[in-house]
Amino acid sequence: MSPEPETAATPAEPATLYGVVISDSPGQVVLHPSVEQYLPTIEAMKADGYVSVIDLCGVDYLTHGGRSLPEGVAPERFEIVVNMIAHTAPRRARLRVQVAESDPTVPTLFDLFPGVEAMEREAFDMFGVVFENHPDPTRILMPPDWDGHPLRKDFGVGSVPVQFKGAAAPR
Amino acid sequence: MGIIKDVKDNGMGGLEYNFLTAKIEDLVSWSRARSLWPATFGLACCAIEMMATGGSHYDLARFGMETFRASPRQADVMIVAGRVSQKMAPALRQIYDQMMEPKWVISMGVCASSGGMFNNYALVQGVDQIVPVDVYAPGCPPGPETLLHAIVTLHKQIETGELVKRREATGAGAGIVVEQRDGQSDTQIVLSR
Amino acid sequence: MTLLEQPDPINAAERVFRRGDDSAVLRISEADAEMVETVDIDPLSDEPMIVNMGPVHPSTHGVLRLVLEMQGEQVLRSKPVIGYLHTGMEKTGEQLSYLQGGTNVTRMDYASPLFNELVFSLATEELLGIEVPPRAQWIRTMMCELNRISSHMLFQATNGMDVGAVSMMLYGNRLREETLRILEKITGLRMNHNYIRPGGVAVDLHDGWREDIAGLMDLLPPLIDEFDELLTGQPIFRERLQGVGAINAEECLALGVTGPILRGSGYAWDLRRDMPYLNYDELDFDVIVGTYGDCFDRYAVRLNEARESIKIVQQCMEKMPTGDYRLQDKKVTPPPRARIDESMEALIHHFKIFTEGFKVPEGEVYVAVESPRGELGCYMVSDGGAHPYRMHIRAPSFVNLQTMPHMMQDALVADVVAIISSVDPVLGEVDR
Amino acid sequence: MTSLPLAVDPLFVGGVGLEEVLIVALKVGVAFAMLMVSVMLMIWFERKLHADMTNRMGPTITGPFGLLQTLADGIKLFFKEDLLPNDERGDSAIFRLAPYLTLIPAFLIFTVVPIGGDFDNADGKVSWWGNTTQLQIADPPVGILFVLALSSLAVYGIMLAGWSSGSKYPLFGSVRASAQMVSYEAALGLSLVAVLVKSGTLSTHDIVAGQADGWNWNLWMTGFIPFIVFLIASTAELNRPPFDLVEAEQEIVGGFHTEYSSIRFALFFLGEYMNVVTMSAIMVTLFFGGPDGPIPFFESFGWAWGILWFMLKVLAFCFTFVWFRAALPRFRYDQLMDLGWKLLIPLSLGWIVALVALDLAASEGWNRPLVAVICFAGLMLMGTLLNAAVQSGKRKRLAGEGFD
Repeated sequence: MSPEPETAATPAEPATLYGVVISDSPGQVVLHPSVEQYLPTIEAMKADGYVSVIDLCGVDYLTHGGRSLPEGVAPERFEIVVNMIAHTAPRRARLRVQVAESDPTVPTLFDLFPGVEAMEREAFDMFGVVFENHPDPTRILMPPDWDGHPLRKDFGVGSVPVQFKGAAAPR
Repeated sequence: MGIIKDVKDNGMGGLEYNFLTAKIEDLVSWSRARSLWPATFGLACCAIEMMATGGSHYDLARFGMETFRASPRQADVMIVAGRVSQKMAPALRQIYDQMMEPKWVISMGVCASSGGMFNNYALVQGVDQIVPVDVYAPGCPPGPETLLHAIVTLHKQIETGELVKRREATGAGAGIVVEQRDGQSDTQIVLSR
Repeated sequence: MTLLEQPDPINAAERVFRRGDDSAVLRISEADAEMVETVDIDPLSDEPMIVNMGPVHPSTHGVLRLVLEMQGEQVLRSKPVIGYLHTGMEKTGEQLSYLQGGTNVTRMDYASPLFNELVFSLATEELLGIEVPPRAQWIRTMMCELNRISSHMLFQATNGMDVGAVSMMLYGNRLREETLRILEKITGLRMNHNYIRPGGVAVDLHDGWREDIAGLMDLLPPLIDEFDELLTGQPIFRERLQGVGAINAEECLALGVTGPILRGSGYAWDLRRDMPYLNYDELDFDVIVGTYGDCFDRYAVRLNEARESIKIVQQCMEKMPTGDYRLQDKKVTPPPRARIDESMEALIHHFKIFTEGFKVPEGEVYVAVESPRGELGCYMVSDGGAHPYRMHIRAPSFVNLQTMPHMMQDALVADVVAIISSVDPVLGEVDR
Repeated sequence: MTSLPLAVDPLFVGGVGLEEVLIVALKVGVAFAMLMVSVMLMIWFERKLHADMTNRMGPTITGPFGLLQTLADGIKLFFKEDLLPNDERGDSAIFRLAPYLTLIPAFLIFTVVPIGGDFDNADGKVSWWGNTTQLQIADPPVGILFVLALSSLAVYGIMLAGWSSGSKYPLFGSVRASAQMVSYEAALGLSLVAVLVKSGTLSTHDIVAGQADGWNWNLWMTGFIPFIVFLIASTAELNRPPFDLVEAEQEIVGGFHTEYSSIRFALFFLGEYMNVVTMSAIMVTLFFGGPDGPIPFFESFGWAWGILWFMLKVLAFCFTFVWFRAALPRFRYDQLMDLGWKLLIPLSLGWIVALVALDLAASEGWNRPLVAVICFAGLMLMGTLLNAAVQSGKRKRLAGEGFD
């Protein structure tokens, strides 16, 4: 069998939800708000029964060969991916916000879902995406004086060449 | 006669093989080997196995080692159990410095010994860049049996006095300096003495 | 008797939204926290003092560091500082092929490694669009529940230890050891198994697995009951945990908290029941919920979840079908060892899979499972190559840690310890 | 000479000569050696017993059955590097003094404990080489006060140790220690009063003599309650689990001894376990008739039987302390205070009143059952009232009103 890519078939006419372009992913609806639509969309979703932001992470598409996005969504280097969950009639939704490299700024969701505090700090730490009005915009995983954002594709893995030490070598 | 001649020839060094001091030395190494209190330095997966080693099936207490000391001042051996991140490294060195001589280090697991499978920006590639390691326990994570073997090896080395002699000769620290790698800032050069 | 007042439903979650000085979270930077440590304070002043707990402290479960603002023994505000175990696993995950990825993720939550492998495999399979054989599904279910038991037993051990009952540490470890023995027999390793792989599981169950597991299932309940006897009814233990570190369901949801903490606050949400994966829709089990959301409820939820897991494992044993334990797709699963000696084609497949790995179509997917600590998710982006383009693990402990400052407000030092252990964070998963 | 308290010991009745001095020196030497050995064995016993309670083996490789484990620990600690705090943050002189402040009282308390002697058939005194003496180093007429005074002194060691370390966790430990000691010392003293009322003396020898013949043990004569209060309070005094807040490893690392290493730490360790032994000995003396016990044969060596019984009873208490440690979680600071001030102290106070009333009834010829019923009712009433007061206070505190 040859696996069929799910996201390959984009709908001819972009469907919308909460006024936002959507696409489909296995079992989940994917919303593609712009940075301006981001906060209002989440607000609308919160009112619609999405109780929690389960996950928020960043993706750096610098070296990606080309991703499939619905029409009307311009790809940018960074994406902030927000996973939300609704408990009544259990369902999930995912938001993919395109964030430009030139202005990596996104409003914080802290006032709607305070649980994103740590996740946004992680996204900042790892990708350098700034969350406006975040209560504690500091690094979370790396030491405070660390340079660079490790999960960016242009940040080296930092691997040290493996060297085999001689067994009898004096120390 | 012999002693006097030794002292005449070698100064105080001639007392090295004196009967009395030799016996006290034996007694001290015996007690150090028999009462090796570990500092709690659990980091990652290995810490769980370290706990298991203290548990009922493997029982570190047989060696008088169930007294995990929370305070580094009272501990004799630091079992570095798990991966050491760049952020943790200064804290680890600090704990090591807080320990009182004589002190030993067991590097438990491949992450502590060499960085293991995580050859990347975040981890110190081998804890021997920060503190002098006496025994390496291989495995990911080493099973309790492996850790016990490492501990018994350390006991033997302490009892024969090999370690003490080597430490005096070379001083503390493995003497390895890590160069700056791509993606790391200058501040991340690992401590070394 | 409880000292808890029922929260006002409208403002039930108000305190977690605070962002100023009235918040329970002490939002100072790490550098400042270290500064405060060295600054000389007038010994006679009654200013709150800043205490750094950790990163090396007996009860911080590894390397969690807490910055506590304290007035005497009372905590005013606090902040968990993490990153001391940051291993760069998400970066390393991008270097490893999909088949190797399991070895990487399994080392995240080292108390329940099989769940990490499971969620990684599920995500990969979702991207590949493949369906694993039923027997593999059932083996996965059963193994995960065994792992859940060992994880919850580890919690009992550390929780008992942290409130000062030293023997619980050893009893919990003994129980865990019994479970690990079976896991080792099946997977070959005590921890970090890399057993669940994309396409199925690594090896089939050994001969006689049924007797082994049945023996374990007979052995465990009386040992778990022992905990009930020693702890649940123990007045000091109850005093220490009841009413301590209470958090309500609204706050949990606002903070994105899942797992036993959310269930402990009386909100029945369990992915196994509500958004079933694997075979959980065919299994009969209860979702355990607490009432007050305090440390005691979280303890009781975990204890009883272990009992439910025993029930699930027994059902899995009954329903275990015969068949393949992994997908028979040459592109995804390596051929059996014996085939390599006789078939050139098998050798080539084997070589290809283990050197460059199999290619996964372009796309992105989010999959979640219910780990012993809450919702464990994997967000995976593929660019069509043999390595994940981005592999992000949604770690439950990472999110759950955020409840700590709120639980700890106005608590005493002894409560802080009880609260840390009742959140049951696994730092490997928090820092990744 | 005879008017001095010294003369209470029959050894000195005929004046002090070389022989008397030698006997005293012998007794001191034996007691010291016995205490040191018993501490060593106690630590071994605790490790073995706790291991046994948790399906382990405990020390096995150091000497036969791991018996030399404590010795190895001691030698190792003796030869370990020492640390003193600098005088800017701590106080090195006091830091050096503190371990002795916990160790020496533990030694001294043991001097007033009668460890042997035949109290059933004789008056508990033995005759050696024509000198009559008691099997205790000293028998001051204020023996019990001496015990109380010294046991309170031990808190200074812990308090000063934590304070002089100049670090935060030890400071927590010392603050906890002082609060804990103050509140439990009161309960300890009050439960003692019941014994004193029954015995009518402060001398330990006379208290033991008054309990001769198993049915006169203060345990039942005072009605169990003072013993239970004393047991709990002394566990707290000893900082043994479940009252080991002072050195709660999971909370404040090592408490007062966090900064101690080497021989100074060993002294704390020694003092702690010596306190366990001496406190057990005091409990045996006060409530369990000291060396009192049956003497099946060798009647002329009755005092040796006494030593045996005494040791067995002490061992039973040592076992109890280890058992507590293995079975119980630790109290929280405020719960500890609650237990001390709101339960133990009122209970022992009320019990004293009831005991005195019953005594008075016996001597005045009142109707004893009636008095007992009245006492019981009074105690219940007081208990209910106290509980109501405590509950109302708790409600007020929860409502945020405070007490003003």
